[in-house]
Amino acid sequence: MRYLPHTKEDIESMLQITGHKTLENLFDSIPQNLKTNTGINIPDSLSEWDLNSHMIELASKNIPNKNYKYFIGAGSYDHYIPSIIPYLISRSEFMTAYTPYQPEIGQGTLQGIYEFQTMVAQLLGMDIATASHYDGGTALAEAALISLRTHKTANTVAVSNLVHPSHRQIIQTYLRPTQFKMVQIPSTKDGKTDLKALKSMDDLAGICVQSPNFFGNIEDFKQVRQICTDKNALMIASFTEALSYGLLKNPGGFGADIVAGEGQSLGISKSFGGPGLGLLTGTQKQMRNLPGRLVGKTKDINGKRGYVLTLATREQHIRREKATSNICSNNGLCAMTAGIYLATTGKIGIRKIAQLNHDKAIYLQNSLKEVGFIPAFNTPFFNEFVMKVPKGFKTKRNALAKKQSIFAGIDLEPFYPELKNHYLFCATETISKEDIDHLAKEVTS
Amino acid sequence: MRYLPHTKEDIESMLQITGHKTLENLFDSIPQNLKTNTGINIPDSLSEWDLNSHMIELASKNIPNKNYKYFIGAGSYDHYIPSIIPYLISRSEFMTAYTPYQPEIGQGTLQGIYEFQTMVAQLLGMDIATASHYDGGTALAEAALISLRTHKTANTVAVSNLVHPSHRQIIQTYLRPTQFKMVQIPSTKDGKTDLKALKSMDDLAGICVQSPNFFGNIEDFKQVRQICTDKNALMIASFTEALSYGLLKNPGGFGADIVAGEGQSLGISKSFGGPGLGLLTGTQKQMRNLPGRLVGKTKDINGKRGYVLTLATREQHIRREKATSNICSNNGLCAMTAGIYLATTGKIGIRKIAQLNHDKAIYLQNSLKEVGFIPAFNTPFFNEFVMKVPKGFKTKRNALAKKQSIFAGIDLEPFYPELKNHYLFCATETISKEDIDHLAKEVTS
Amino acid sequence: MTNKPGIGGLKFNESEVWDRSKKGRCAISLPKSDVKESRLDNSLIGDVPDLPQLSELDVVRHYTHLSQWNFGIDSGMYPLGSCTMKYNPKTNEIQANRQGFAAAHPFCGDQFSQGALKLMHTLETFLAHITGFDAVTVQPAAGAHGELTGMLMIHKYHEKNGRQRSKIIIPDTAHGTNPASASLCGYDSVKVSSGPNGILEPDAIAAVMDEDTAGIMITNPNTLGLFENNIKKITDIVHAKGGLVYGDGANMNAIMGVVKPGEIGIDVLHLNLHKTFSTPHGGGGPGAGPVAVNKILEPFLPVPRIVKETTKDKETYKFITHSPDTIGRMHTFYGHFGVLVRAYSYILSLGGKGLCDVSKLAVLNANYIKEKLKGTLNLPYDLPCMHECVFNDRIQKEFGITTMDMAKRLLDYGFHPPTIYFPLVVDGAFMVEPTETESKESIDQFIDAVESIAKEAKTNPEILKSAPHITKVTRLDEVTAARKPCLKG
Amino acid sequence: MTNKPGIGGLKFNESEVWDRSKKGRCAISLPKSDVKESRLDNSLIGDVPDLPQLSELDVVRHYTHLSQWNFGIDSGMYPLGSCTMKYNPKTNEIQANRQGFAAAHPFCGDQFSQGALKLMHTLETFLAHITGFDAVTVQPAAGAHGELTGMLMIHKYHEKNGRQRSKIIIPDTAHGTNPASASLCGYDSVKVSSGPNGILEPDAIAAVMDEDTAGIMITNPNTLGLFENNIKKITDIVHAKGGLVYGDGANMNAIMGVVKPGEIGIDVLHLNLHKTFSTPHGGGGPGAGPVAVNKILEPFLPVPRIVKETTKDKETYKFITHSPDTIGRMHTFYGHFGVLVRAYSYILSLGGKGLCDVSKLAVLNANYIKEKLKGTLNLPYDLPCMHECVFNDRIQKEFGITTMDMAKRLLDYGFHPPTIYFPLVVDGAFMVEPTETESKESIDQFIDAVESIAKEAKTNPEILKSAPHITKVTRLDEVTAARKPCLKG
Ligand SMILES: Cc1ncc(COP(=O)(O)O)c(C=O)c1O
Ligand SMILES: Cc1ncc(COP(=O)(O)O)c(C=O)c1O
Repeated sequence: MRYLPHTKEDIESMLQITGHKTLENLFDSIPQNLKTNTGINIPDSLSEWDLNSHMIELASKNIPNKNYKYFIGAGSYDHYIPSIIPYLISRSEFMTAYTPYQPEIGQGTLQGIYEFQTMVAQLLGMDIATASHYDGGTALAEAALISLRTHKTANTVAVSNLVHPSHRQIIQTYLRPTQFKMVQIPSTKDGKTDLKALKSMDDLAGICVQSPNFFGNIEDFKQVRQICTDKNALMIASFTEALSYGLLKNPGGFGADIVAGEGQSLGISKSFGGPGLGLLTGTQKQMRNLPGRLVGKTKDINGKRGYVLTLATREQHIRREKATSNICSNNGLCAMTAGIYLATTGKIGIRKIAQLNHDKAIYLQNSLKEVGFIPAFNTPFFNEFVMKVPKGFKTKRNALAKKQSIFAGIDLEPFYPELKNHYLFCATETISKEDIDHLAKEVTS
Repeated sequence: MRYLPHTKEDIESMLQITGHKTLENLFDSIPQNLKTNTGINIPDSLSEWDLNSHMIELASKNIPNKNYKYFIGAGSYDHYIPSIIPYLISRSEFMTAYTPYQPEIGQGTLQGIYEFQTMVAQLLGMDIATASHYDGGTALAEAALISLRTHKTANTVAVSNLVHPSHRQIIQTYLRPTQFKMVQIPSTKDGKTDLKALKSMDDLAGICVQSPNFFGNIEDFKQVRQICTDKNALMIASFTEALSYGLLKNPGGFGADIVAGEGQSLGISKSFGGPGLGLLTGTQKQMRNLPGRLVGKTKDINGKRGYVLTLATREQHIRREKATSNICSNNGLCAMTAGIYLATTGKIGIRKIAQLNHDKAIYLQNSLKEVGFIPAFNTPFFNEFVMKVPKGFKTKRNALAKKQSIFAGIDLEPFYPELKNHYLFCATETISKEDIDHLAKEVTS
Repeated sequence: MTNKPGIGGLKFNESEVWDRSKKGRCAISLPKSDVKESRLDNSLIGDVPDLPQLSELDVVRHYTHLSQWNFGIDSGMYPLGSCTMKYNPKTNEIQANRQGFAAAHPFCGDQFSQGALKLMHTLETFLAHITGFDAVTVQPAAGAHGELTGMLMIHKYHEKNGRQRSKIIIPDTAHGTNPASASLCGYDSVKVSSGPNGILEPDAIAAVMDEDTAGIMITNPNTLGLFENNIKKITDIVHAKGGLVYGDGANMNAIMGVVKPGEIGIDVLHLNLHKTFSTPHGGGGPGAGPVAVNKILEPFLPVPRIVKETTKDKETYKFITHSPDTIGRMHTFYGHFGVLVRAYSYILSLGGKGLCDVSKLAVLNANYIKEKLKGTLNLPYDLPCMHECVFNDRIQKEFGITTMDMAKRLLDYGFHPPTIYFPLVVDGAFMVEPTETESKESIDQFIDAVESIAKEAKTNPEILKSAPHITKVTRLDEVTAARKPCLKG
Repeated sequence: MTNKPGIGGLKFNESEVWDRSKKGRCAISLPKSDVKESRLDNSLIGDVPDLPQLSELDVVRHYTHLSQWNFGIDSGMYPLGSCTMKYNPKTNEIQANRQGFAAAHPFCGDQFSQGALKLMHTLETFLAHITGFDAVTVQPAAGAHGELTGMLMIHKYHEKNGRQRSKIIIPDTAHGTNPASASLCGYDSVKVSSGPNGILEPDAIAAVMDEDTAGIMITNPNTLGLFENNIKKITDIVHAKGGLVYGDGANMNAIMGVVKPGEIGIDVLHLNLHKTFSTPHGGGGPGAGPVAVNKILEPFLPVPRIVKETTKDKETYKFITHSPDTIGRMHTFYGHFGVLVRAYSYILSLGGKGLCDVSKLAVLNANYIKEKLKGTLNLPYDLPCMHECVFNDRIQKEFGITTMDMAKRLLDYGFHPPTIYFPLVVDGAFMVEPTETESKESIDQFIDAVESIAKEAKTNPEILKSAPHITKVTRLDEVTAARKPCLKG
């Protein structure tokens, strides 16, 4: 096998040193009754060439038509990825390194992540960004735990039911074994978090609102901030579309205490939902409460600029059972990817692309309106919105997906039973006017 | 434009230094009457994304069905390329460097090419391999010129008419303006060079025979060598399928003076015929006659092992009009690719893969025999052979190509009018038994 | 040591990315706008994030220079104990980047995701075969995430049985993520020390195991590279008191085909695909931490789960989210699919027999290093080891040389140092895991390097204390970094 | 200079590849054999070539280490005069590697190669527009190959006119490939010197041009970076005597959109796609050297040629090989198609206007450097330059410092040196071509470096004479290398 360098001679001469007759003897110290006799029931080694054919076949079962068009988002977005990113990220010095425990030979990763932290803090308007979490949902769960752990009295976190359904489920999963509770904040009929209802809730350690929310609508963070202050609860802002903050006022600007969300939009491929990029950021005040890796700038003994993993005293390998979290490996290479993406788009690109997303979404909504779709809300949105669809749409949608790999909206009923015949649509910069006109034609005809 | 870093401010401040008002003024020194006023009639800049769509479209016009099967070779062969090769070769330190004129920062290219020279010399059984030429045909033309230039009296080179037709045409092109001539050696009815006819030719500076020849047949180099010696002509051996020497006796073993051929099979993609890899090798005696770059091993002033371009006194940038050739840029990266390929296949792999090519070709020939194809010759071959095809084949062949991207043989009539209904078939390790059985079925049914 | 791998050469300074910024540059190709601009209400629009402004070449050079400061597996031997830094095959990257996988949207629906579903389902079956368990979930995003998943299942199990427990037994050799994961489930860690020869003793467990203890977390082989020979007795003790056994399978690379945790009393186990199954670590992830369980715990697996339905003419795969006893969801979608593709490709490339060879050779390499170096470095537990061996600096201490000094000096020799100061039970631990993809030649070179450094420790300790010398930066001031944190520019 | 780009860092020694070899290893995945083995007659079978035997990781590390010793455009500024080392866009690689292009077999037939044919035909049209010629062939494999192609056409033209000529005029500033290409056509080079201000003077040409002279080879802008202002007069003189004018367009990067060689009396011109059109040089090729011609020479273009046939409903492209006056074939297939894909992508990415900007900015950068450095280095021809400027070491000579010393010292500063000792008319030439993709910042850094080196030349000449210091190897013994050549291991 080409990955295994040992020749027969190597094995023999090494066994002589270790004092074993055969390779099997290396395991003599393990009691016989603990050993397996069932072998490993997995087919024989595939050659690189047979692997290619097999995987091409398997991959083709996913998206038959390579000119797919996604009019769906809901936490995973189709954005353009500049060709320099896969090239740079695939350089083995980045790809095959471990977490930089030896900073002297990890400065590439370390400076790159430090720059990522800086640019993410910029994007979200926060003081501190961590080096990454698994995804938006787990980052948000960590945020909820911070509020619950740090609050003197309250043991409840209020989460808008317009936070991504999966994110709410993850918070549930994380809280179940604890003494902490999650309550959901209902929504209004204009597709926003019901802040009146929120006002009537008490003893809250944290309040979590997503904007743009799961329906794509932009929430009123100003009021949320006010309520959090009144109730002495941490304001936790979340998001699934990081690019929206190329255009929208960022949560930091509204005074959020913690901002958690998904960074997949920043140059990372959808890859069937993972790996994405969990972003977790906070105010200076939260510095020591934030779980996950942090890179800090320092100097070497000759005074040369350098970077290290820092504040490890929050982490499991030092604090063990008292750590702020159990996180160890995170999504470092995705963070590096996002860093490269942010440096590539830059100040000019991020605004232009964000605006373009909004423009396409507006054009899509208008086009659908003209063919009988009804906007569920008239609330400002970024690149996603909910439409009540004409009947017969479901079958048309499936046919489109099957024949042309066009995915037109996500049925909201499974997530919100009350929203029968409501679909969540999305348009990004990858969707052309032509695509939208084509879709509009297809769903009428 | 993202490739052009100059900001308005940059341009202004730089113009101040150069003392020009506008960028146009930079060209004031050029007489007005020499300037164009026709502009450049080329469409506006395409975005990276529109370029992708455009190129996907264009590429799809070539091989519609991605599961193409090539039963054709004739100088371009479909072989497996290990995934490590494109990765390594695309590292920008290799890809974006110039010819290593500054050896201190070109040791990567230099050692790599030195190793390539060594492994190619090994493969062909020769003393010296040059760093690369454009392709097999131009390398062979250079070989012919060497024999003609260095011969005391003769000014004719004899070339077998079973040398690749394009190669013969290139030699023609190169010789036309000179006082040198090329004569063709006819072939026998068993598909080999007619050595009897060759014996009757006189005043030859060089004799050039390809093996495996254009029909795939293996030539009798032993006799060729004998004849060359008798006629005091340089023996020039050529080839288009470098992998064949993983199995066959190599030309060096027969005492060839110069061996020239195509190295595309060594890990280089077909890429519609180029860039390939021109291999040009010779005996020690030919060292100073061989055109093209050569890398030599030496030491730095501290005695450290290092490599440099050497024997430059043969080359145009020193010798100018007296150079052995005008070649400057060659196919360096393709040589590096072939070097990696040879190191990857290694002693074990090269033999196994070469044998496999032969096995598949034999199986293909037998399968075709069974469905009414007739071998044109019964001469040993490597992975290519000629068959007389049943009538109606031409239309079937086109249908197969059109519908299934299966390319079954190359019509020889355009190359050899006497060979009506004869096709040149090829099978490599990428062709499975299944593929062959399928082909046999398709061409009968 | 003559001709050590490490030498000095030309590298490039690189400023922080914003120092390259110049107003007006943009490195991304802006898609043309084919629809009219729609302005949002000004009250909603923010200031433009002040990101750097660069040309494409600026970006390429910046990150190319950064990469050149890094050390990866392709650069040289990376014997980081407990991390299984084996070769990451390039073909796995090709597979994961195929459009059918990389561009797949998680909400296309089962019908349009059959390739992805089949891959995940098959991978779950493979991992079940390798570990000897009944069911597997590939949803967890990393090892620690797998631990949490497993501990949540244990927690739910006790809850279901009507009586929650408050404690969990964790050996002193455990990785920090173990107690941290247990804490997230509200369990108090009860620390037990390993016995004189580095493994757990049944009596020690018996002494602490009771009806208030949810179970035990065991890493086997443990972080000393030793196999827990008493595992069966221990699991019996725990089971007898109604507890469950969590297995940390991060070290599975040692025992594939030899021992199946599912057959020796472990109830739940996580694997690190970014260790045993060759997916690249990426300088800090992404990884994947699938969890394998036996029948008892299967009902508690996170959702969604993948099921296969076979009708006579075809197989179809689908997600099911309804599962009454599930602990719930652990990941926004289905886990790190891109990582799963790589691990799946690796398993197919090795095959069942190949995986058995992997473990044998990994253990051979570790034992070879142990034998060769045990004179040079102190070996606290001189026993047959599994995939790694743990030395310490006891011998060098006498010259005032620490493990840290030796690790830094190894950089000058061109090697990535081993894991140091872990496990905590060995002070000054120097934990070497070569993995099976290192050849005898590179291992011998590593051994030479360590021996020559040990010599230097005697003859020239200063050169160790001031190491590293040829890296871009030398030892960094971590104290100030933590005391006055500067976390952004 | 404070904070120069170049610094020392950790690199890796790497033996010659066969020194890693160990009997029994194989790094390629062997396809399984599904047909029975057929033995050739033993008399035909050779010994197995003694290639190295490695594992996949051995190969990956070997070539990764080698790559790390190289300096590419992505590593830093590469102002190699006459080589136009501009940024090589990554997207061009993506395009060239698309299966439809990379896997296309040259003998599939026109019907199945329409994508490739259309691309080549369109590229020929683009290049004709840029250069102002009537027809283009993209078959030549490099610049020199293009020169040969062009000279063969001139040769055939004279032959066709019934009277061959014996000489060709070549300025002393010409690149070595020019006379070498002419020699291949049997022409004797008649050398003319450029005038006092670095360009050709009509009288000098008139003095040598006669009926036995086939024509002249002119590089414009020439290798001093100067535009040949008398070009029109010169071409008239040559044409008047029945000669033809060959244009070396390797320096086209200076004048796109400003001057079209086809409009000012040039009859035939080659371009270097691996210079002006951003295709990577690959450490020595592959490049591509398309040739553009006017109506007079069109019949002589090499075969096959590509023609477009437009019927009302569709366009089709095909190769034609029959062309009575053609010089014949220059390449086994159709040239370096993979390189053509990259250049085509580059042209589409820039667009017509973008290409004009390219030349303006390339010329701006060169003039800026000329102005900034002319005090520091001697500038033999202080005239407005085009894409490059040529200095020499006259000032430094007085401290015993040569161009070579300054070039080597630049390596320590982290820059690739300019082209040195060419063109031959300037002794100790130091030929700087920044290209348009270098930003003002990197150019200013380069200027600082040269200034600081010029200071060192006075204050510390030794450090220049012994340079480079931080590269893997320092100056190599080229004399012994040539005297006792060791060309293989
Ligand atoms: C023994 C052990 N358990 C658990 C982990 C945690 O795995 P991860 O970093 O993927 O969360 C590690 C990783 O270092 C480990 O070595
Ligand atoms: C002016 C000039 N002409 C011709 C050439 C030859 O081009 P190539 O190296 O592609 O053969 C060069 C390349 O350096 C050149 O600079």
